[in-house]
Amino acid sequence: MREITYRQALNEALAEELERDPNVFLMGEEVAEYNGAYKVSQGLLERFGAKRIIDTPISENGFAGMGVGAAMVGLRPIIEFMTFSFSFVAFDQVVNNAPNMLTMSGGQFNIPITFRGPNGPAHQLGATHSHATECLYANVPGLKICTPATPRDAKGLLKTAIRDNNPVLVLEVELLYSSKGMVEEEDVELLIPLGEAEVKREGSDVTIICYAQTVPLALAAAKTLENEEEISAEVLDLRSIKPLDLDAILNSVSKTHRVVIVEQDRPFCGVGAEVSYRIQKEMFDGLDAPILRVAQEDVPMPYNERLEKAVLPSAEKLIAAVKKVCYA
Amino acid sequence: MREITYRQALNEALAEELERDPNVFLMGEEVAEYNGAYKVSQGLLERFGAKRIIDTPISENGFAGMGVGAAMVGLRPIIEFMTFSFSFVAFDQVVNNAPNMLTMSGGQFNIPITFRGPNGPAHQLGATHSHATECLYANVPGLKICTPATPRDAKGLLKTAIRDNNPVLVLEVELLYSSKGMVEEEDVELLIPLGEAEVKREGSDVTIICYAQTVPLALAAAKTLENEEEISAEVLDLRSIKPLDLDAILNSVSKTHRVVIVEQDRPFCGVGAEVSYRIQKEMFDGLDAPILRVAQEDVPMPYNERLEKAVLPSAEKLIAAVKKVCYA
Amino acid sequence: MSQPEQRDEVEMLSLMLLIRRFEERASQQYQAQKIGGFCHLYIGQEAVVCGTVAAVRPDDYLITAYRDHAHALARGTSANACMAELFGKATGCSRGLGGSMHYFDREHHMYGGHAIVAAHVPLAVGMAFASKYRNEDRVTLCFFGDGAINQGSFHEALNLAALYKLPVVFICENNLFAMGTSVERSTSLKEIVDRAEGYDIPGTVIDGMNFREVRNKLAEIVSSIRGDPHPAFAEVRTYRYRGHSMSDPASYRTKEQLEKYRLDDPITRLRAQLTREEKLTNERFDQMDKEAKETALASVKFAEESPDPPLENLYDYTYVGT
Amino acid sequence: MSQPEQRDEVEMLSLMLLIRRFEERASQQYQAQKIGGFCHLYIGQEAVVCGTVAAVRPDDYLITAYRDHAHALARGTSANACMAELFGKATGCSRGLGGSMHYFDREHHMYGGHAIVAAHVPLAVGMAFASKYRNEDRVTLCFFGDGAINQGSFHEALNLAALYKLPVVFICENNLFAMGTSVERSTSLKEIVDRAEGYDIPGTVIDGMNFREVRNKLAEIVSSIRGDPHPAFAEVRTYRYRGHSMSDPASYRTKEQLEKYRLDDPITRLRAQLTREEKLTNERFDQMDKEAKETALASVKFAEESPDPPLENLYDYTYVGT
Ligand SMILES: Cc1ncc(C[n+]2csc(CCOP(=O)(O)OP(=O)(O)O)c2C)c(N)n1
Ligand SMILES: Cc1ncc(C[n+]2csc(CCOP(=O)(O)OP(=O)(O)O)c2C)c(N)n1
Ligand SMILES: [Mg+2]
Ligand SMILES: [Mg+2]
Repeated sequence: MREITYRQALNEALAEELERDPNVFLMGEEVAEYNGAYKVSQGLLERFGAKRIIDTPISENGFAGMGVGAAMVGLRPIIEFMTFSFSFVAFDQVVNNAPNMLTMSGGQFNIPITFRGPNGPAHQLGATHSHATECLYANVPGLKICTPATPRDAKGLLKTAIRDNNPVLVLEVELLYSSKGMVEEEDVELLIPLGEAEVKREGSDVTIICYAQTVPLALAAAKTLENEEEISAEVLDLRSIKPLDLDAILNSVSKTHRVVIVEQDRPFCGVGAEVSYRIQKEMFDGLDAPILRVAQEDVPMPYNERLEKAVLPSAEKLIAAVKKVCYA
Repeated sequence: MREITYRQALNEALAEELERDPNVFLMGEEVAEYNGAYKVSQGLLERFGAKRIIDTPISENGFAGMGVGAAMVGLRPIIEFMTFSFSFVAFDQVVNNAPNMLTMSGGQFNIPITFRGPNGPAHQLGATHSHATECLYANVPGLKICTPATPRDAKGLLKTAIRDNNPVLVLEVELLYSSKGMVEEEDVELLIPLGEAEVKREGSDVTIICYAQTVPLALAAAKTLENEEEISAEVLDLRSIKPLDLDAILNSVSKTHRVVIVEQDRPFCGVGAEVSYRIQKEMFDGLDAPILRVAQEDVPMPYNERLEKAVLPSAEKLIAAVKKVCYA
Repeated sequence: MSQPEQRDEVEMLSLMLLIRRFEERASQQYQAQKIGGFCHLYIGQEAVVCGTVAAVRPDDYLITAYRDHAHALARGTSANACMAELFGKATGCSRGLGGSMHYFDREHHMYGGHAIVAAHVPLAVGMAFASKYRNEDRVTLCFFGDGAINQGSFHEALNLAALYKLPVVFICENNLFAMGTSVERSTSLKEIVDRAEGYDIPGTVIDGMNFREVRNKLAEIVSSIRGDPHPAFAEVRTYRYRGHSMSDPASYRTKEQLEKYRLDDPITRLRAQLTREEKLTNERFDQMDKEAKETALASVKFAEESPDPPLENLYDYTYVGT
Repeated sequence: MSQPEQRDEVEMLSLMLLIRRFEERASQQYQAQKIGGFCHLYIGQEAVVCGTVAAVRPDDYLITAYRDHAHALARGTSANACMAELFGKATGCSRGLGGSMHYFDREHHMYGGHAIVAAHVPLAVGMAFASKYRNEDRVTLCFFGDGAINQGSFHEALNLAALYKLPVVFICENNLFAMGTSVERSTSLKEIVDRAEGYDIPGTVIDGMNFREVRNKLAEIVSSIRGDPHPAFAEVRTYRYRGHSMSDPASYRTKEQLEKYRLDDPITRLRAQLTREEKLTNERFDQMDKEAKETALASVKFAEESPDPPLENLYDYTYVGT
């Protein structure tokens, strides 16, 4: 194991899969000559050439669609959205063409495509640039969605996504690009299956369900809860939103009987709503308190830093919710 | 009161609001000379002229954006999507420009726009043309969403939507356009507030929460349940998805202690997930059984009629779910 | 430059007849409510796709919008598979899951059947990208209507194709209307073909009622692309005799206009040319037409007798395994 | 045709100076981390928006993308309100809720400040639609970058504007780059202006480093529109001296290129013209520059001392009452 950044982990995943399969290519705005707006594709143009690392004009709908077309005839495109907030101009390609093709063609055309890029609020980017899209895409049948929170998960999930024969969204976290973590050596083939959650911290009093940005937040809150409240929180990182690892969720909840979901998206019809539906359905008698969620406030994201902070989920809000379910 | 069709009700609402306010105009594909793809705008061109009833090219993103721009400077556009499945090519305009403007401008620009058209699966239109979009748009802060199921609601909600100073989506039901119902006389000003659910049938054993397409389905199921199972089902029509009438929901559930949500959208992060989260949070101890939802199967819509039927929520599925929660 | 084998014109005429008779049957079956959903007929436009397939290789990629029955038939999909698809049967070209608007046939290089206006145009560019990526000399043929050219997808796709010099022919089937909206009410241009200039893409106007002109001009375009990948644009002027879809009475256009185009019917025209040149007798034509009608009728029987897709496979088309 | 009052050139020069000094301060404050989010500077391009506002009425609608500080200042928004917005303060032109990319000022007819590339172009068309709907003779001025012209929104908007003959000027601020992508790598056309032909919209090329040329040509365009509503397209050639945003070292371009444009600086150029014509002394210029610097500096103080938007108003901007 060695310590690398989340950015580096993604970069390795891309490089390894480009190396492994000549049908894999990377396409998006500024991915080649600029080495990526967030430098995730650093060095790839130099290594793999302009045929496989392709800069595009600002035409998300166009190049997302190109990816789907190329996938229909056997290539394995990786499409970078500079942020998933920009995927909205390509929404129809992502939700209609990519995931419907297999059904519409009666099984003749699967679409092995990866859409990736940062997702969710970063820091003071304002209402247009802060969208957390996971719940929107998770609603669409035929898509798979993963949300790595650590360098190891980033590498392992992205590699798996690229090899998957279906459209997969890899929703990265801009604020974590420079974060570090332990990852297997480069000569180890690191593949993390889609649809497997991971207990990032064991605990017995309450289950905190989180993913992406909210994983470090949950871990920090769990520590505080341990120290200050003697509450032992289990932190379960979903890692994939779809497929959802219901078994792992139920395993944890059957131990703790209490749940708080902390999610980076907006609450209304968000990931927390779905997860809570599933839990109450399966474990109605196994819950000792209502499930609570901590999400964004349901308002467009303000630019002001203090207001932005107030909109976002936070360790404080999470701790308050945990106390509520524990002392219910 | 008189009996008119859902289509006629919408047509009256449009005509009355066009008459009332010269700033109101209707724009969309085939709304004018063709009188609407589904004839909802029948006769409006003749009555209000080409200045106010405007045919567009196939450019949803363009004319949805035009609507937002016109709304910024004081007009009150009604934008028709031929179906909301086509709103996906205008997704960015609907979720970024319309609802964010008020926040981004620090309160200077509200957007009094109505987006309307049929939403949800109709009959054998296949995967691209059958999207139920309510949960996607409900996730977006700043939008309001209503889903009329009867001619009366269609008229009253659409009129209110047009007068609202915020972006409102009126999600109509293609399969109900020709359905009939009692509506106040034309000289009565019929306005139904956004955010008010309505008990469409009283009952005491279980609450069936529904909206749009699933209202007639729920009413039919309630009848069968009464007759065949002696189960008295209350049928609560949400009418608006956002704002959600939580009071009405809790009122009913505190009477019945059992809930089934029957929704026309896909399950994952759908309306049912949100509603069930809210209920379990507020009435954890007041529930006698887990909340169940009946939604579409989580697959792209197949064309074949039998398969389509298997994907959609149905009275049979609803009845099975109700029995489950009642005999739990 | 390898020219495609010139396909026999009498054979192509018989293909046009098959398409016409097939759709007449489809129309009848739709009215009898054997067919659901939307159904858009191509009748009147047959020379466009037939002229095109006569000019290209069978393995050139072909993709189109929802008015797609003819494109599948022209590519070689059987009438049986096409009719069964309309009936939603497991034997359909999309196993009954796609319907009229979503025909697919991988074996015959028919890449759909796409129902969101212009959303398949970027797909075509991606397919052309793949050919170039693999150093294949295939050309992608992308059909769409006059109504598609005002969508953002169209614009982005054309710019991308030109920028990357991809081997794709954008074939605009200009039948003068998008539903009830005439071209002059949808498009701020006198001539659609001029829009190609905005991308530095060479454009050609083609008489879409004339099989030979379509074939010859397409052959020229495609052969210029094969050696030297680049996009091209063809505005093919044509006309649909029927309404936009089965439910459209088409009252937005005049009887005179319809009659004018009917007089220019592509089947009648090719027949006359061949007859004049003594390549076709009346007997042969009648025989071909009879066969076309029989094939169409037989396809109805085939569709009727075919099974629905099995209910238990409902979940099999959402994801494939890895 | 009512010509707008010709605005005094010396005054306009001082406006350009204010914009430059304001942004230099903003840049400094960004580096000091007083400003968050993204921040895109307009330095080098000042003549474009200043030449435009000099040619139009104050109540003509103006809308632009995220490189918008200059557009607000040119419209009359105070430096204080602009700087306070960058600081996210309640006194900002968008009350601290918009930030650098989302400047709005209704009073001064500044309609944003839009951060999704090209998504505001349809908005501009809608504003122009409203003018025509109400029989007003306002013209809408819609600014966007060279990178915007390959978005679907741009395309749909231009077609719609031309179709409905709406009074809007599409002003492409061609600074040769969209982030690190040069125009020749993004656009399949030699000259951007030619894209307007694809919509039958008249196009003009303008030297954006020359205030007078911008003003004169815009005045001509706008006056032609006022009497007779129609869209027009202007490709204004300019250059940004700084990187795309504060975090961009701009290593994709040569020093030589930057130097070439710096020599053509719009402020230096207008100053020289006015000096040559004896309308401006060095003393007056220095005085103006001093004032600009002071105003910019004072705006920092104002912003620092201004309050944050109140937390308790967090929910007040999601919906308005009816
Ligand atoms: C994005 C989108 N908007 C609207 C529609 C509805 N619609 C289907 S076909 C059509 C007209 C298309 O006309 P054209 O492109 O000329 O093709 P034609 O029908 O004449 O073959 C419309 C508006 C759609 N399918 N997709
Ligand atoms: C739809 C969309 N895609 C990508 C971006 C990210 N982005 C912001 S500015 C920019 C470059 C725009 O260049 P140009 O239009 O030339 O304007 P300039 O920055 O030169 O003023 C890009 C790619 C965005 N904001 N919106
Ligand atoms: Mg047409
Ligand atoms: Mg630029």
